[in-house]
Amino acid sequence: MTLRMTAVVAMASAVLLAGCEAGTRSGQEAPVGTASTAQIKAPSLTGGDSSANLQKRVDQALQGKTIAWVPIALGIPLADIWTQVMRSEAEARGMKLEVRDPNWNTTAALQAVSSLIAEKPDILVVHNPNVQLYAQELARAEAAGIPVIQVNMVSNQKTTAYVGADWPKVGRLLGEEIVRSCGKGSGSSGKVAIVQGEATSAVSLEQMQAAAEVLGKDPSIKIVSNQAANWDASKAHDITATVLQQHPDLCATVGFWGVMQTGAAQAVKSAGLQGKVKVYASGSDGKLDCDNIDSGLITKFLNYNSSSQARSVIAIASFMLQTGLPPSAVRMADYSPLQWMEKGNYDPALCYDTSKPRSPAK
Amino acid sequence: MTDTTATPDTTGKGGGRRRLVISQEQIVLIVTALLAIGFALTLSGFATIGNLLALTRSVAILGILGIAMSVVVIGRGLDLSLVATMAVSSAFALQLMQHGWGWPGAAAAGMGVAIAIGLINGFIIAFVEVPALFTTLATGFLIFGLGRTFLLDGVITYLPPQAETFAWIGQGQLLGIPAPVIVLAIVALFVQVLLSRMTVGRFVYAHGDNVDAARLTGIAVRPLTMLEYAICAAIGCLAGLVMAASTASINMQIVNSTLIFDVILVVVLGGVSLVGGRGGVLSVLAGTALIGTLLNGMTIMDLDNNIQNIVKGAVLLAAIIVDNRLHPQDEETARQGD
Amino acid sequence: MNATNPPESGTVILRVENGSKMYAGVHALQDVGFDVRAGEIHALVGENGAGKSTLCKSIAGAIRLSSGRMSVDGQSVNFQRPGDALRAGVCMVYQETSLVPSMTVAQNLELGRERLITRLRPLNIKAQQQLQSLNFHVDPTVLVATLGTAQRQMVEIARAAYHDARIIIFDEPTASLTPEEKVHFFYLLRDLRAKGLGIVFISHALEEALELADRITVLRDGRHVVTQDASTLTREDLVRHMVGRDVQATHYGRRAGSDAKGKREKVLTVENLTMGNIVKNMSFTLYAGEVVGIAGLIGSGRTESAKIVSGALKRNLIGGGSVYLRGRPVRYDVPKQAIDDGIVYITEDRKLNGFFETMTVEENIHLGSLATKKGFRWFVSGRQRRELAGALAARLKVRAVSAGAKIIELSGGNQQKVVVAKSLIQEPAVVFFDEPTRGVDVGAIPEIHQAIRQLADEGKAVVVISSYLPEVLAVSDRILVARQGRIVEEFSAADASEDRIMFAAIH
Amino acid sequence: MSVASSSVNGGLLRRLRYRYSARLLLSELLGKRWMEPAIPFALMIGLIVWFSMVTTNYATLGNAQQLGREFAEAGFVAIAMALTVISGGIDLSVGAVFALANLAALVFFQLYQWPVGLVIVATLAIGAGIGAINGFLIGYMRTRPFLTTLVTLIVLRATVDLLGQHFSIPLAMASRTSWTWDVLGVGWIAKLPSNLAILGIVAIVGHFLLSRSRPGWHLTAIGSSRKAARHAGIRVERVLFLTYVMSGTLAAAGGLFYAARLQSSGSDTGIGWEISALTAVVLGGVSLAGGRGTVARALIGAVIVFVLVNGLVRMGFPGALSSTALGAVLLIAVGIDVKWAKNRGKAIQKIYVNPTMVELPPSPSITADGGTAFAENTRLQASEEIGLNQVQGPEDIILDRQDRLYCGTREGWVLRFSGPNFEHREVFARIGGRPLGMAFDRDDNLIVCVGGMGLYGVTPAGKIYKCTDQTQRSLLKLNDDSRLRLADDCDIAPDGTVWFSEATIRYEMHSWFLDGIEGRANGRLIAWNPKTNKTRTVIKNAVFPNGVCVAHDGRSVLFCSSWLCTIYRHWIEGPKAGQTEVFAENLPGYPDNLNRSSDGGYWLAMVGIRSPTFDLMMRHPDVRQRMIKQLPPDEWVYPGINNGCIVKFDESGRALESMWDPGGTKHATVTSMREHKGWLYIGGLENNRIGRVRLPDADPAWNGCDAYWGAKS
Repeated sequence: MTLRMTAVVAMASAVLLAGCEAGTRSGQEAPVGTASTAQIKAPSLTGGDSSANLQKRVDQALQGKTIAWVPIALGIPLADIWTQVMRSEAEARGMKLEVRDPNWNTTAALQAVSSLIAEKPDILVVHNPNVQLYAQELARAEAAGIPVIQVNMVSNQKTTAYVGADWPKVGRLLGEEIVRSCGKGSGSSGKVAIVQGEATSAVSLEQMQAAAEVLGKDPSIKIVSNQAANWDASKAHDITATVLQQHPDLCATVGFWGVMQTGAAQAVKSAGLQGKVKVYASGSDGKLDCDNIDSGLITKFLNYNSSSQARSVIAIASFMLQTGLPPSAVRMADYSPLQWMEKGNYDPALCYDTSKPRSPAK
Repeated sequence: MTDTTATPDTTGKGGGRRRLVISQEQIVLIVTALLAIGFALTLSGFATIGNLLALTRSVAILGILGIAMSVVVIGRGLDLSLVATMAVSSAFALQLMQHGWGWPGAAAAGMGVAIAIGLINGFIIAFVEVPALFTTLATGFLIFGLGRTFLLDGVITYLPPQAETFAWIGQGQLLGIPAPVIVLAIVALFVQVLLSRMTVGRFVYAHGDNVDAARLTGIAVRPLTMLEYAICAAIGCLAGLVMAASTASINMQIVNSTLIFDVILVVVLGGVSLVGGRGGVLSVLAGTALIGTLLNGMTIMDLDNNIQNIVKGAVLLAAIIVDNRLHPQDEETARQGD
Repeated sequence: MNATNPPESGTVILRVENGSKMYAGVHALQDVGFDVRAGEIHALVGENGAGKSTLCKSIAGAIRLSSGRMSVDGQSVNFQRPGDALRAGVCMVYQETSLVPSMTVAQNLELGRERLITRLRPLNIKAQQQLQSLNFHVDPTVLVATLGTAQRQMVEIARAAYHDARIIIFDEPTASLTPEEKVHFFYLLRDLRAKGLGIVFISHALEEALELADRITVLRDGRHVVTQDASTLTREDLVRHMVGRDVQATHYGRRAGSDAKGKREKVLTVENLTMGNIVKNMSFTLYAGEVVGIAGLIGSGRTESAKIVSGALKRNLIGGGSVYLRGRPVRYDVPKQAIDDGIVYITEDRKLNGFFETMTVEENIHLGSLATKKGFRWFVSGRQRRELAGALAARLKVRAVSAGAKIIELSGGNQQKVVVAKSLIQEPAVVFFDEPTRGVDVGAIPEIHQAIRQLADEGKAVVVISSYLPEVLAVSDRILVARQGRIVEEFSAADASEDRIMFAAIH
Repeated sequence: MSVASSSVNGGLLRRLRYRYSARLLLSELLGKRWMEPAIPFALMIGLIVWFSMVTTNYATLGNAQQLGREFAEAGFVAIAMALTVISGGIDLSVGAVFALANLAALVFFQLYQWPVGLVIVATLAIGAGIGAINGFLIGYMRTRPFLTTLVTLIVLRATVDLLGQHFSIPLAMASRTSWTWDVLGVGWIAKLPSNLAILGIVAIVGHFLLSRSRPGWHLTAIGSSRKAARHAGIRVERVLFLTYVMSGTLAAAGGLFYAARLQSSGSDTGIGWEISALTAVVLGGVSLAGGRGTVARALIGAVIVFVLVNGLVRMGFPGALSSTALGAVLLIAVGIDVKWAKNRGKAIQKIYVNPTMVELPPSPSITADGGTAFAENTRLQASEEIGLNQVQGPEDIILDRQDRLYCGTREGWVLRFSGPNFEHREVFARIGGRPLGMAFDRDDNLIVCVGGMGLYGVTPAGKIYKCTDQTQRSLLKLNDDSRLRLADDCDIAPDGTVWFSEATIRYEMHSWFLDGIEGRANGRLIAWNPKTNKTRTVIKNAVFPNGVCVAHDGRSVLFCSSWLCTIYRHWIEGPKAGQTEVFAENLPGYPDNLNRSSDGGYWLAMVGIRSPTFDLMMRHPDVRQRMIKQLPPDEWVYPGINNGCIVKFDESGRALESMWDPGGTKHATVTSMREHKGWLYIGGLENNRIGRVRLPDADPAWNGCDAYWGAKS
């Protein structure tokens, strides 16, 4: 318990620190940090003279506040982990989490965001379906004084905070790993198949471009297939099966989402090439991913820890509520730390099983 | 009175089609063959046994679904809820396996769910007399929603690792032939026998050809409708199980994909007309073969997924136009509806 | 549109020369010559399949001639579609009425020459005037879908009459009109003739043609046989031209009286059958071994009663009357139950609900057997099908090109025989024939009548519903007349006459 | 003004209940075309009300505006889908066209920096172009709509994705704004969101075009029956082509507004919209079989889908449950709608006849020794026959100055008998309909009330002309009553105005007897002024007004009300002008035509004699209701059209004498009589003859034409 509390506090401060970096990192965004920090007049930050007062002040700031959360859809491990952790963390602080489930329907999602703005929650958390869709609504939300935190995909409209993976970095790390195992001097064929998510998705695109850049530097690597499976495991399966027919000597296949890449891994297994063809994937820490690593289906997995992402979200929300800063005063990002996971060589505590929620005591 | 039936006017459709030696499914097969030859000549690695098996394997599920759909389409129906049925019933089976059920029991339970859905579809269509398209459009939403809410834990359901035996129907091989292809063959054979050798099958054709005549002839059309949808759903569930076994998971998201359109496409492409009573299992296989060949060739060429779709569309359009040129609809006799 | 100067009576306004139409290599029309003069009524007669409809449809632009020339007012024309023909003043009134079911009567009357924007109220009033002036009692504001056949026919006739056409072609216009409506229609035709229009009408009723027409053209097997002034022709001439040989006796010989009904078994008793407004308190009894004819106007509840008894329609649940089969009360929800009890209904519209067009003759017949409790087999045996269906087909003298011929390739008469065979294979005890010879070629009619009689002789109870009184008179032992949903009169075969039946059916 | 039944007994409530029958209202409501989408409409309203109740801030102007803005694009796509469905096809590519148009508009505006006007035109042109491809294939190549648009859907989606990849990054960086563009996306037109306002305009114009214009008719006709449309001369190919072009353009318009509003293009834009649109169209009740449906219905369906999805998401329902709710609503709504559509016609038929209460006092005696003026005798049996078996149903008869006899017949003709003994018969005019009451005007034109058609005139030369076929529509009636359905009898006032009765507006000529069973005030008294050619309804709500006769002094009009057995006098001049009073009541039979007699009185034909049974039944509407429902028509009890009689009244309304044919041997029905030069001529609705009896006491020179218009040389 105390451990967790410490972790949270540490996280929050890490987040704040990271936030100062955000402006310079994002590149397209004007550095906001300097300008806005100067304007911070945060009366609510004072009064923390005694522990009791601090406790009271924090309670005042957080009790009964509402965090509205619009995922793309519930029911997938990623979103479920987020939701579970966010809910338990929020409730532990006396806040309320309101979830809208648009169930993959972008039209409904947009309507959900619009109507939420009208309902004025204290914090709005969104998982963007793409970089553009919510842009106008997010601007509207901030104009209405609602801080907006974006998860895992950052909209063209930058808002208070972004929590999620640094996708080019994910792609780069995957690419470097492949170069290590399939590149010059590895003695393999150097053939690599890439399984993209959706061809227009920024998440997939950024990973792909970064990975391809790294791979392109090694002349012995040949990308024999680079197809989009639209986040669908069975499509990934079919593509990979065909590729394996053409190139039984494939060195590696890399997919940008563990759930989807399961299909490719099964195809490798069906072709009797398990162990010969290396299967790489990136993704969050769902139980399935861990099972697949354990069963050897996936060779190496680059993990961004979704439960810690959810904790960051709540920490930032808590920060905004306690400081009472206007939403546009802050432009921060918390890039999720990445871990490599492989069989017998990872921390099982990272795997989150949604059927066994880890909720803090109230 | 109905002078027209006697004059050769109307034979433009029925008789004319017979005299024109070429049928729609033959056109599709010819186009498929031409494509295959083209690919074989231009693409190395296309004309190998292994690749051809991979080709069949990749469209096996589509083929199974197509055959399922063809049963209701021949009976002049349509099942837009097929993919939802497939996903929910097979995910349910997987979930039961996760909860420790043995795979036969779980699969049977999934099949039971599917059959129940089919019967409900059939009941609404036959007894409440809501047109099939609306019914299944609506039940598609319903099944997805109810399944997600009451039967399933998440959007994605995984095959538990211990279900090795079950996984065979998706991942296994027999004499080098992938298991899904074997399942497809068995389903095709079963439905072929059902439709062309069994009385029930003849009733299905009669039902699709002319419902009123079937009723007056003494065929119990309403129970028959329920049976058709139940068979369709059951085969659909089988397709779902194969799909789940091959990727070790089933993603409910598939309900929102355009898979159902692909299924209708392979069914109608081969000559199972939406007006009912026409075509058969072979037609579906022909349509499936065309799609499979196209996709496989283009995947080998490593064409972008979107380009693949555009090419697929172009070829399909060509097939539709060629069919229309060879079998022009006679304005004076055509039945409306497809 | 061409109403400026009506052409002088007697001039040829339309001429077809060497008209041929091929369907899949078969001639439906071969070198037919035909012309229409201004101010004449020109009857076109011939057996089914003689090419009358084909000729008329090609004149009206609905189908295109494979070869031949057509000219209007001496100018060569080539109609691509009916619209072209309409613009040239050629209008056809189709037998399977060509109205738009989801539009109102008034809209249908106007369709084809409507203005860009139409106000509905004046339209309805105008339509009412048009219909009433022809004595057609049809409400202009109702949807055509709700009208019966006769009313649809009226609307279509009214449309033709008001469409400024110069040539109007009627395809069996009187088939569904009552005698009274027929009178009005004939006056309409004469009025149109007086205005200088050329009228072509196809008819089966030779008396009508002889009475009404100025000239008559006979077609046979797609060829032109003769065109002559009606005054110089007799009925016998026409029949000879149509059939191509002398036909000795009329087909309608009377059934030899079998008045022993007292001794016969009472098979089916219908009491106070009621369904909505259509069938009300219908009662009759059927005995084994007799043919009962039911006459009456369309809409008098004849067909519906038969359908209720055989399970195709449902009578009112409460107050719907009762049906007894050999003394046992029965109520069928679907035809299957009735068929299993030995009651079959043979449809009046075989194309709509009689046969399966994608199937062969044998398959059609065999399905009848499979659909019964007794004939059901899990698996279809080709041999059994050939034997069973072959026997029935032979008994009814079905003439098909080959054993595997699709039913759609057969002539109307043979199709009807297949439909009958499909029911007879079910070994019924009670058979309802609804319009058994509608659209059947002259040659096949006696064969069907013979089959009907044979059934009765085998001890079955047979009902023949027909609008064609000579047929009813010819085949029945007993004749019932239906009016407004119930039986109003019963005649023995000896007492019945066309006049008496007609009187009972109308008054 | 309303002529109420004279009251004898029975509770006021009961009387009111039958007078203002809910059933009647229902039957007329059901008959209206706009009641077809009643079920979806009710569902739409119900959903909106429900969400207003359970969701905070739902029923506010701001929220309504916001919802409207979000709805509009889906509305465009739904209309696009509806058009093709009504044409008997389907356009599955609407969602893809929507997405492509959205992307194209963004690219044109943001990247190419085109002026907004050009962007609009170019975007719509893209939609139209794709529609043209669909339309060409479906219309001219006759491919199947379902398959064809399915394939275009696949191709277009792929194109959108392909282009999306290409443009997504530059688009993400672009940020051009423009005033017009903002108006399109987030602006207002008359307090409505701009896109909703334009949708409204498109919908109203579209609705109007579809139901009233040539293109709309052609579209509907093709959808309903392609063959019939072709036979009617419609260019099926071209209309289908244009339909799909229209559909593509509308879907593109949706995409354009979406682009302007959200500036966003993703790979999932427009995905599944074809299904939503189809759902909407189906829910609204546009038949997938084609030919049936309106723009309004499509929009109703679209609103239902939108409100439902939006509302449930808003309430925080899990997505899966929203899907369940959508499915359930769709299924139930369509299920009910199927039954509704199937049974509506039946229901109307069942409840159309609405008997009301008619209370008559006991009939005066008609027995020979009863001592009343109505005492039965056999005077009519002595009549001479004219045109025996040469005439069918001469409802009314009249004689002209040349002593020629005219009558209308069932065939719709006016016959003329001439010669010393009327042995010469000719068809004077073939009007059609059912010629009923007749009168000569000042110029010897024969004015005829034609049942089913209205008021017609025939010149002495036999030329037919129409006087009037409509009157003004009364605003409070649900049914359009401007059409004259059953003009019954007429007479002409000295100023030339033709006064005529319309017996009933609820029944056609051939089912007038149903009006008798109903006994409701369905008729009217109408005046047509030939000088101004204006038709004016003078008295509405009269119970089967029948005979009409202008009084001798020309200052009032007498008219009979058959089922009330009463004659009324309506004053047209003098101090009581405009008032109506009873002239004679409680007659023993049902009064029909009314004419002047030579001695300053009036002749009245009674078409049938009341029976105690039917009088009793008239008091009990429920009994008649059950009779209609349960018995076949020829066993119904009708107002007795039996052996009638002729009665003479004086100017004060006192019955003077009567003439009878008790067995109906010669005159089974008596509907009219006309005095002419000492003879009384007799017509009858069902008779096969005209009769005449000598009037010994009458002025042998008196005739109608002279009496009305004065003698002519």
